[in-house]
Amino acid sequence: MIFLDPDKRVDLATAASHIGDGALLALGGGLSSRLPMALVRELVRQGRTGLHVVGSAHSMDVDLLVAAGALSICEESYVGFEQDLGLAPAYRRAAESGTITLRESCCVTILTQLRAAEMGLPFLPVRGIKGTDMRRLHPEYAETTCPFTGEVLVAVPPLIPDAALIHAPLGDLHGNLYLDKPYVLDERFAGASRAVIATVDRIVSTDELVEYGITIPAHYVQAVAEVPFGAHPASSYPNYAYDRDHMGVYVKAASKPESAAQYIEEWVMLPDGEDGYRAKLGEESLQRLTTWSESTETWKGLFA
Amino acid sequence: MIFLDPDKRVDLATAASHIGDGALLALGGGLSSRLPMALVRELVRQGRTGLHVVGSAHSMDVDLLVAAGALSICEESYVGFEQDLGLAPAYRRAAESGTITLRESCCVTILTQLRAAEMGLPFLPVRGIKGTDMRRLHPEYAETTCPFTGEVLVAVPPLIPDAALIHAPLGDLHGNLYLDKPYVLDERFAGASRAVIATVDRIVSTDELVEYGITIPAHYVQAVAEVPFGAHPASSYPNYAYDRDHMGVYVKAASKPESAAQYIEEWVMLPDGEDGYRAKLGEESLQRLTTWSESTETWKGLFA
Amino acid sequence: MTYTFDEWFVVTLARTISDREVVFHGFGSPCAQVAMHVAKRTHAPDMLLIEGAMYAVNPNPPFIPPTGNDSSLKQGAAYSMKFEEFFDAAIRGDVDRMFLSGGQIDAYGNTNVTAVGPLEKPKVKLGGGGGGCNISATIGQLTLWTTRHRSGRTLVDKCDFITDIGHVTPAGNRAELGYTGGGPQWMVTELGVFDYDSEGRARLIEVFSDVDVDTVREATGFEFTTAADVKTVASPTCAELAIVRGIDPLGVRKSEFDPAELTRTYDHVHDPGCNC
Amino acid sequence: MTYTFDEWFVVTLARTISDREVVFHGFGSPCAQVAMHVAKRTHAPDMLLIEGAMYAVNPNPPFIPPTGNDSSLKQGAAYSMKFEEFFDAAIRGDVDRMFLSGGQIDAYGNTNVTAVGPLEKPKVKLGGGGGGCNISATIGQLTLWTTRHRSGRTLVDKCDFITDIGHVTPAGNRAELGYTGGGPQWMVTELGVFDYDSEGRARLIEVFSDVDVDTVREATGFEFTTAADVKTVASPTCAELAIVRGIDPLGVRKSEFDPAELTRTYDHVHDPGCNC
Repeated sequence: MIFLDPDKRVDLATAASHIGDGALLALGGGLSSRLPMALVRELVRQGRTGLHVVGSAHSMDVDLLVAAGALSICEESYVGFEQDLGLAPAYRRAAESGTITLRESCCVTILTQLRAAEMGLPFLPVRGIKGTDMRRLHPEYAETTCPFTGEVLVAVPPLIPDAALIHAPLGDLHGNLYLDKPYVLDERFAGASRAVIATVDRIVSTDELVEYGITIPAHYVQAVAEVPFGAHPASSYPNYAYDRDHMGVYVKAASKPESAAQYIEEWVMLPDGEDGYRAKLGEESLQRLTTWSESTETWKGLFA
Repeated sequence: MIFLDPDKRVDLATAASHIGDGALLALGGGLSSRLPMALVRELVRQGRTGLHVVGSAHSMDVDLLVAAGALSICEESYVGFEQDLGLAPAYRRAAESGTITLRESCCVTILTQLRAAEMGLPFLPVRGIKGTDMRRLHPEYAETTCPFTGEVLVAVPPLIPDAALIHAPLGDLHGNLYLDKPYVLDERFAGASRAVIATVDRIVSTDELVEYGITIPAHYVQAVAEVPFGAHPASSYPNYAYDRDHMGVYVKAASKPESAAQYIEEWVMLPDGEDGYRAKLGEESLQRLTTWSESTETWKGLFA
Repeated sequence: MTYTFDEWFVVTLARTISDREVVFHGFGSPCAQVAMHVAKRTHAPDMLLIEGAMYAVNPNPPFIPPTGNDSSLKQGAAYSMKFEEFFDAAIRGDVDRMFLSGGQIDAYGNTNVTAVGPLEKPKVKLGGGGGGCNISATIGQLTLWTTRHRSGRTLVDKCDFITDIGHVTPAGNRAELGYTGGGPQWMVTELGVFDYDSEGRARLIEVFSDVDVDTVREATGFEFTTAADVKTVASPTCAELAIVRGIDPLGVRKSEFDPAELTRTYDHVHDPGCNC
Repeated sequence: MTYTFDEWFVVTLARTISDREVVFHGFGSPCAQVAMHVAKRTHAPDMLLIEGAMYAVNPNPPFIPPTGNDSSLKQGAAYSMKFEEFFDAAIRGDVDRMFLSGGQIDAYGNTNVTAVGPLEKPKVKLGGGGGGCNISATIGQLTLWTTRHRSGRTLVDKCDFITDIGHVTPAGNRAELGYTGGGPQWMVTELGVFDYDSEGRARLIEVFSDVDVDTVREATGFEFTTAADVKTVASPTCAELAIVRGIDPLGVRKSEFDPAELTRTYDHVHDPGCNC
């Protein structure tokens, strides 16, 4: 959809209030980069339930939603913490005990479904899938025969998220967003979704934003909230690197239901929300993540 | 296809030599902007015949190929000189006398066919076409039924140009290209075609090019030739505006077969090729087109 | 103060735009192009103006150039769409209005910009439809216009070729074709203004002050009904006229008209509601 | 000079790359990631190196970080692809080689990265396939690898779930499925190296110097043939070792291994052809 209000600035609570229980959400960024963590934490604070998430390879955003009991259906292509921190603890536990519905998908399939939505088409063919077991997870897929070659391909329906949650390093009051590559699926999410709900580390003037370059234009964006370190502990380059230590703290806590609940109590359910979160992390620890550009040694040192 | 040579620089004659008689060519740019005019002129000089061109809305590039007898099939969405200079004279004459095959298409249809090529798919559905007479020009189109909704849509095959002819204001020796918006279909041409054959006004260092931003990466580009004013009389911003006066000279000449032939003799079949072309235009007239950024009055004055 | 017909025509086109619409014009359409900027600067400040062949979003060009993709047309735009970004938006229904013209236009608003005469050997090979064919099916509303109504060859009983979709085609109406766009809403010609009746046929509702209904009927190749009370097209305000002149100092809009139409001149009657 | 097993393993992966190939690794694959940079800096200078989750083209990262999409991984790249740009290239056949691993791998090179045990109630929910499923069908050649062969649970007779395509699946072989990619060409494990026979089954061709064929057989859940002469995997050169250490100073590659494997240490024997 298209949003024409000249000023889209709202606070985080208002931004998150656009998301209802059971919403189909596209999660921006991926792995350790530009995860919409502030929005995820706010949705947990507001007690959202029954969420259905779609996207490519994600980590703590999905796992935290699972740990908080906010998520019902997971349609990401991967959820985990790579080789470094391993499997996603809460996600794994919920999947193995059947408390969430698994609709694991594949990058090209998701991309194709988003393209169908973006192109206004009721289906698109996709190459691959045949020969794998992915259709066991997706009984909704169908088949289509190429009218030119006779080849039978898998057909997929459009995927129209209710909202795309996107964190950007910079934005303006109209909702224009600058992203640093990789954009992952965020541009496609913007075109396919009913709305983009954005957080940005910093709101700047449109002139300054144009200097950086606009990746996602304002007309896709329903609301933009300025939340410094809004992707933490994921990265938001060029502003800050990811906080490997804090990711480790989370993964350790999430390994058991009790300590996961304690993490959420301690780091998410703070009465003063994101201000409290940043205060608890401490100025020094956050500033350290911004020093990546000083030298290779400094950058490397963040991950040692 | 992917081209890995670290140095793709060639002269214009060599660049054009990659195009054979009867080739299916995607023409970069559109209307009065970034037309691959130097390549078009060189193909005429080399006596190419039977060319099949595809693309969106074009003007003098197509008309000159028609006037020179180099073109057999036209699959653009529009050929003309807008309201300002009117219908395309040689194209119109050839179309009305049946000496070229008309396969006029529509932007979304061409885009969809290029996407099929880019996505490695044997067909794609397209919305529209039904109810129009476009299928009279395209008996190759078929139909496909959506397996989810039962809707019958037109199905189109992939369009895989033998080469995309793209003019860029700046490039580097590897073949990376910077384009100023509108990119029109050039990015899609790069992904869908067997090769990109590029001309650039100026070859710069990769570092300088990265400052501008790379629009089309080197691995799509088979050959890049430095040809100053290689889009003339089309524009190549930020370097130069279009030469409305020269477009007018061409359109007038093209209105009759004899004067069209004379234009080609006088402006294209020069023994020293593009050097001769620029010399004939004169330094002063070319430099004038670069003054657009000096003031609104200057810019407007170019078109008065 | 006097004004000329091209100015009135452009203002009339501008008034077919509502505020908060997403609006697009094609290339080679200077009247529609100027009209969009007039609307944006008067009654439709929050429209999303997508500039023709540039796909620039809400630009503020210093002047309208005689070509549709000169860089001047994206000046002041923070963002320009990619080609596919615009066309995808149009197909999925995110564009509310498009301006569309044609060498032939029938009663249902089907248009021909491909060829006059038999396709195999056209009498006139027109330029071609650009992107209109597909997106005429899905864009919210269409404002059709022509500056060649008086020729008698433009508003025809039957298009020799249907390039862009009106309300009803030989293959069926929009609902039967599965199209989500609303089709032609207005048609503005140098003689008057039409809307469309419940059967999708053009109906004359207004004429310009120097035109009568009989003139319109003589120039029109199809039968049409008229509104009970055919009014005179509302005059431009001096604010609108100033904006037309400011945005189009080169008079590019005039290139759409037969020279005779440009001699039509009117006295501006001061409107008390206008703060000129 | 001594070197450790993780270094030898990475160099062995690197040698599966030919010069002038377009090569990709997925995220969470530090061994493949380091291997690609080793190849690019040694025998394959003109390969097109596409950096995993960054889609950066020929970057020159100052170090390999412990996450696959840290910005350090695009340093020195003039260009980074978009997500769709990479995946389109992979599907249409413009990518020559991909590195692929799995929690389970069968004799035909089908891999499971989705779930061990019944899908409805998995014993272990693995992370998921990322993009491998579709593109394993169309990429030119696959280099499979695992660092968990010795566990006995990785190379299995039958995958509990097929996420990525090998040579033959229960639904047919690649030709029958209409897939253009060549499928698995090599499989490198911490015990040895396999190629694939004409029936698409893994065949042991090399073992590491501290491994014998029986050890491999005991750890493998499917029957396999061996080359007539099972050789020892070629040792790394000191140039290759220096590059491994230089590109991966944090030792991120080690995170793929059971700690016991990291204690495997070797003496470097000077090769007269090596200009160390």
